[in-house]
Amino acid sequence: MKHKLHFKADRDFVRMLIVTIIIFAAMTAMRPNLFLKTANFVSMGYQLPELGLYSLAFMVVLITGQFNLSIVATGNLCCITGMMVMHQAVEKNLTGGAAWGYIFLGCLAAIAVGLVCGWINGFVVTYFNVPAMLVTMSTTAIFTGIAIIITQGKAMAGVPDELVYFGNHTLLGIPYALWLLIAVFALTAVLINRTSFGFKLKFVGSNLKASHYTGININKIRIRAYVYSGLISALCAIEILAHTNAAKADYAESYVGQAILCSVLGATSPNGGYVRMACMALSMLSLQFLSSGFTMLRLGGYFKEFAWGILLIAVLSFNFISQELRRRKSIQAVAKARVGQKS
Amino acid sequence: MYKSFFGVVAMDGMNFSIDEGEVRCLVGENGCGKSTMIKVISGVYPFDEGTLSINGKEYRHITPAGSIAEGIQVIYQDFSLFDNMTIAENIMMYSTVASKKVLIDRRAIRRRALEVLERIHITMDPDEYVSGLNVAQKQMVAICRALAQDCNLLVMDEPTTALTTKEVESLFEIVKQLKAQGVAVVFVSHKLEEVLEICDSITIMRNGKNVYDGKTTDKKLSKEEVIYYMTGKQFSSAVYDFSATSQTPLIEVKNYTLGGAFEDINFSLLPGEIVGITGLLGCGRSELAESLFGLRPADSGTVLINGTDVGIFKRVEDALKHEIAYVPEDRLSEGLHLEQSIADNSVSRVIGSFANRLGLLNRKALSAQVKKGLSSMTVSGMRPGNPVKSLSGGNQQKIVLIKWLASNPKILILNCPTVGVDVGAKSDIHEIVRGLAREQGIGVVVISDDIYEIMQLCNRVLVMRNGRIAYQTDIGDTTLEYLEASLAADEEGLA
Amino acid sequence: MNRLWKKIRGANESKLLALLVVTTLFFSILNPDILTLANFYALVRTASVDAIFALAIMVVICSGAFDMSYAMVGAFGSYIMMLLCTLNGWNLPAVFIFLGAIVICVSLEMFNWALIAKLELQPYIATLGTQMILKGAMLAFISTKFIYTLPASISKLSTTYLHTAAYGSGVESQLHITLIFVVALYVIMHVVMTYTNFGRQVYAVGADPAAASRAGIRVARVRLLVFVIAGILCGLGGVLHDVVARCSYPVPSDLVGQELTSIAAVILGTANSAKARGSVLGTLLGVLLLEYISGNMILIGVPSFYIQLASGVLMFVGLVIQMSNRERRRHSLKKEAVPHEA
Amino acid sequence: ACGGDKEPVNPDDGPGSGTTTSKYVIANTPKCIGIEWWDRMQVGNKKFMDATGHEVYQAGPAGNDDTAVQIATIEDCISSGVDIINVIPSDPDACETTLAKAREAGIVVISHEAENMKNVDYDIEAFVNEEYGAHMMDLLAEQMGEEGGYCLMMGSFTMTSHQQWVAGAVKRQEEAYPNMYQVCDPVESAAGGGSGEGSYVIAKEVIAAYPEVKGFIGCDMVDPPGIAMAVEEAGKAGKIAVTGTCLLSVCKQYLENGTIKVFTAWDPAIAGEAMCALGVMVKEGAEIADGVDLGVPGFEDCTLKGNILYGSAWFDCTLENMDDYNF
Ligand SMILES: Nc1ncnc2c1ncn2[C@@H]1O[C@H](COP(=O)(O)OP(=O)(O)OP(=O)(O)O)[C@@H](O)[C@H]1O
Ligand SMILES: Nc1ncnc2c1ncn2[C@@H]1O[C@H](COP(=O)(O)OP(=O)(O)OP(=O)(O)O)[C@@H](O)[C@H]1O
Ligand SMILES: [Mg+2]
Ligand SMILES: [Mg+2]
Repeated sequence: MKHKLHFKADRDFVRMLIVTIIIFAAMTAMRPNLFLKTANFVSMGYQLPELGLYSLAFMVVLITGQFNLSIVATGNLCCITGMMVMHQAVEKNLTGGAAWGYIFLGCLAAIAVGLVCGWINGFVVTYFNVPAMLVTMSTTAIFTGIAIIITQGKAMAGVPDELVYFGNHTLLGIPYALWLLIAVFALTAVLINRTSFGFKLKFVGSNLKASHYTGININKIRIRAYVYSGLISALCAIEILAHTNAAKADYAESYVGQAILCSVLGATSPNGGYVRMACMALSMLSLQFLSSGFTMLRLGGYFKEFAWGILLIAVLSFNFISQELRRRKSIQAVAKARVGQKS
Repeated sequence: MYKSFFGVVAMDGMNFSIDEGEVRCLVGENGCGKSTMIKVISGVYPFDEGTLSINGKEYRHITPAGSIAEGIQVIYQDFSLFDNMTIAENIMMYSTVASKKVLIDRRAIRRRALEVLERIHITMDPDEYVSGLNVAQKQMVAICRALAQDCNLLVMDEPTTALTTKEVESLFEIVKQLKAQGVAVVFVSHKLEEVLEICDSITIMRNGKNVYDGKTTDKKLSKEEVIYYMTGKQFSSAVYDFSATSQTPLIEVKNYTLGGAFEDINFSLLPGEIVGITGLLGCGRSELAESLFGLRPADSGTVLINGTDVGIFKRVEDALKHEIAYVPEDRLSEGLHLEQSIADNSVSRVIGSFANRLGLLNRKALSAQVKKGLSSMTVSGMRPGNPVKSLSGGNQQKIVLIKWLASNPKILILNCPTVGVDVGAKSDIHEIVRGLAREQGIGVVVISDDIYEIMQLCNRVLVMRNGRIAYQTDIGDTTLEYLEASLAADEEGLA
Repeated sequence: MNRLWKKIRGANESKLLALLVVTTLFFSILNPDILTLANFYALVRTASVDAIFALAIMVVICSGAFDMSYAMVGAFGSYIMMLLCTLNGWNLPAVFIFLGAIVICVSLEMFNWALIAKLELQPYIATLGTQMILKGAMLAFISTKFIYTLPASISKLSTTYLHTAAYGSGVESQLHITLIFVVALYVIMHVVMTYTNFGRQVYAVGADPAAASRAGIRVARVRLLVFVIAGILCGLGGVLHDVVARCSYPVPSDLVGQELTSIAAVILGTANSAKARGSVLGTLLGVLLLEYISGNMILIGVPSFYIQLASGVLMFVGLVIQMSNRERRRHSLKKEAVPHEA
Repeated sequence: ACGGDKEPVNPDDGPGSGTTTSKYVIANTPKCIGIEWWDRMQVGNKKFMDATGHEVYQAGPAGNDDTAVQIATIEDCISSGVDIINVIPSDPDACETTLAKAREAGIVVISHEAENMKNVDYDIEAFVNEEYGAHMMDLLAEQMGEEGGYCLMMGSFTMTSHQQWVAGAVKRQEEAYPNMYQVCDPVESAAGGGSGEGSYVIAKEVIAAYPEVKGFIGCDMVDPPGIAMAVEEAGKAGKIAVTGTCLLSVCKQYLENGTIKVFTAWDPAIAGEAMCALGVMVKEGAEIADGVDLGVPGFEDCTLKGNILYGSAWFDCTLENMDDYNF
């Protein structure tokens, strides 16, 4: 039964795999001596976590059929909170255990802010009947507004070196930040495919009312989706602190669009109810290959944008075209079977 | 004529014809292709092979507009109404489109809509939005819309499932009028009494083919014969006899009131009992059922479970705690996750109990449960991995039942469990429900406007009027005619 | 009469109007200048371009689709025309520039239509793709230059005012010519959407395309026309944006990336998360409300660092008030209302 | 600045392969690309490229600045093994760690508009940022007769260089022009939606809310024309002074009609060229000392303070001398 359960999913996977391989091959072909270098992969390993984490944060909510456009604003607010705590260690010139204490506290503070922001989004979307897109758009303004008031718009810099080390070094050749992404990814995958919460997320996404009538606490599930999204944003914030040693109200704003792109390319249904983690992984990789590849080809950022748009539409149209082909084939098959019967 | 969807053959060599002034009924089990054939005639679906001729003209393709121009009007099973428009706009939509005029005359639309509403004697505010209507009202609007145009052929796909006896009668009145005007009518229904009452001729479908064609004037078919043609099986109707094993009611409500919907409801349900609740449109029985499931908290009253007062259910969780299951009225929007797989749907209720303390699912036990659930009823055309939307109505309803039975409920509330379900599946469902009550001592509440169903299935019946219980009796002490009369009595303002 | 009153009271437009009036009064307590004619002119000037774009997206939303690319489409069309004029030294009359931009925008919107109606892609995502493609193509292949010297006919429009009023302080404010465009377009679209057969069909398609096709409506054609109308409005909006800004940007950041604000205006005017209820009047009120909030922050004395927070909060409050009222009324019986999917 | 200059010069010429000919690959990573200012810098890069044969290319976030994308771009540049990175960070602090990695990889890093950066070989400034702010204040004060209310407009509150200019301007006013005052906190044109339209909307509101305002300083290139338009529409042309950082091509019409009497700027092209020249010098091990000549106009005799190299400051553009500038 299981192999049939994932009939549609496997097609998505194959499609995304082909896309990823084509992009990889194209980039390799154009810049063989650069693209295949270990340094390049390590570099991509440093870049991927932020986009990857934000994409996961977006995806989790998308499964329930809702949007969360405030992922980055939440992340930045977490970043600033974390910074305010951790920076005290730097000001007091603490090192070692004491610094770690502050780092720990800072992380806790960031996570707490992430959870609260997520909860606010979830609460309003769930109880006030305003479209999620607009709620999270206005909370984006609110969170960023708070961040601006706190920082007066300036960048805050200086977390303890102990944390910065993790943002800029590798373990077994893989940046710590990427390990974080891998861990969060794995956790999310388990959550979605192996827990009743994940199951309910999909149910809520595919039919809210029926879920309610089935006794699923839809409000709780939807709020939890946002809270989990906020948590991922907070983890991303910690990664940003470690990576850049700075916090700013408008960091990574353009990642919202990319997170949407990444989620949808990763076969998450924009209408909710369907998600495929393996495709998400491939989608992240292919976007990163494309992005780094373009910089290596010395093509400006706008080519990237152009290529992303084309990729998005091409991959989605591919769905339609293959479905259409299958439909034609099935009609032919039925007709043939009937001809066979008659004779 | 042949038609297939992605390899599912829905029509397989179907022949069908209808003459002027003829009322032809189309019957068949769920999923035998009735709706599909109608949609082919009305141009919604193209057909793969065969011929289609209307008024002597042969069509290879026909568009909905072309079909309407030929004078074919269809009342679709799913109504096809526009939620964002008023009743008047909906009623006049087809003629507005067909008129091809650039500007519309809003006042004329309203006036003509009112005329149509009057013609079938219903009072509705033509300026009300359709989104706020209940199923029965929507059905009436859909009927009005078809009547608003001049047509040669009127196709009604299960128009009576949401209607009460009274409304069905007035519908039949109209059908007779149309017939007198020379309009051909195709009438699809699962209610065989109706079918036999109204039709001149009958076409019985099985698996996309017509297996019987004939005029009722030539040969009077009995109900049993029709069922035989539909299912290929003989059908017997048994009555449920109940003997109490315990005197502690599973659930008892006292002075149960929800403003605007129902008031002062008192009733109890013993283990193994099947209680029917019936009443006319708007009597509040749906609200009562939803309220007992925590969907609409009542304003006041007492709820006793096994003799202990548990207070009014505020949320669904409260009802679930007391092992109450609820099969909703509209399975499509309330009962199922159409895009999700059959297997997943079947365990959606109990998924939580397969999770360990960390929330991780025990996949082996889960797939065992899927197997167990799906093998407990025969669901035809089922592939567990396919989405539920690939099933037909009756089979979908079985999945809803499977979903709820997986949680081993003590109390089962069925809100119109067999709406749009054919006789075969209907008797399957009845058999299952009776079995549950008899063998497992589950208390069942059945809400239905099908009095035959109530008579067959229940041992006790409550009749509701204007939000109150008007009449309560054991099935053995009443007759079908008396029950029908008690509903009608309400209409006439007696009793 | 009774019916009319019921209708007025029930219409969400009246509630939105009330919200607008309350906001205005509240603001005017903080600064009486808010209620001056001059401030109204200022509002007209800043709201007019948004109002036209909001109209474009409203038509699309009514048809059940969605468009995230409209601002980029408008900018694309107008910029190309300005660029052509500048590079070739053409001195075209304004009419031709408008027409040219409309032609470009209509063809771009037809691309959107093809993606949504022919390839059956999810509208939000498909048009997000279009937006990315257009933005990338513009900067990568066409030009990144700002055009500050617009064709003479356009610059003339830029400084054509209908009337001038002054704040109490003597600071002037002009009623810009764009008002005529806005009023004309709103009247036309109101007639089209409410009093024509086509308008009815748009709403029908938006509510349920399958049901619409059963009613004999040619769904694909209606959708195509909807996108053509959106294209026309985008073309006009794009050129008018250049007119009021007195220059043309390849990717104007006050439009591209701000699409959601106009969409919020439409949805505020609809007061219903369920699709396909949009109304022309509601859209106008929605635009005015949002512009009022964001455009008067400094006037009512919000410190500049707090502006983003304050307008975020106000918009949030507006949305919550406007949306939750309606739902409560409709679900008066269902205390624990199951909300619509957005 | 479209088309040609973005094409790869010789795509398969791997980095470092040019050791024999000593041709370096220089990556120029500004705050964002696709707007006038950075296009102008690309002109300087191209000039340098044509003159010396080194390869220079520009990469970064498109259309809007975004630190995250800028950092990702720098990462890519590092891994593609360029020899020199020129960076104009929108957030200097956030770029530090990444630039440290670049330097570890043996890449020469030159920054611009970012004083006090640690992980760069040299920072090159057209001027001291605070002094530039003070200079804008001088220009404004002169036009305002050294008295009255004024308003400072930043591109966005988060732009580091604008923050420094504003700080410098306020400091100069407090010290030198006691009769002047800020009518309100600095405002950001991003709040009005960015681009010139944003500056217009905000300026118009400021004028309406604070009719006593006598002057504006716009930090972002798009600000002065937007403010000028608002001033004209308010009927205050000539009564409210408008100055700030701009490019001639952007505000020419207002210079001609007199709403803007003078604006100040430095040439991004020259800055770009100077960065390239300095980068190559460092790479080749040349000695960088006070008074070093980068061979670029305005940077013939630079002052060195720590690792910051100051050039010969800004230029002021007025109606009279505007023909000297072609950008
Ligand atoms: N759009 C569709 N896509 C795929 N299969 C379909 C579709 N519509 C109908 N079918 C299949 O075609 C068959 C006939 O369906 P149809 O709706 O005509 O049955 P019906 O006789 O009207 O049943 P009911 O009494 O439940 O309304 C069913 O097996 C159904 O699953
Ligand atoms: N949204 C609503 N707002 C106000 N009153 C409502 C609403 N929905 C239902 N009612 C009222 O509640 C009562 C019961 O409604 P309803 O028609 O759903 O009853 P029902 O017993 O479920 O009928 P049926 O099952 O035949 O549809 C009626 O008086 C009706 O007018
Ligand atoms: Mg059917
Ligand atoms: Mg009901």
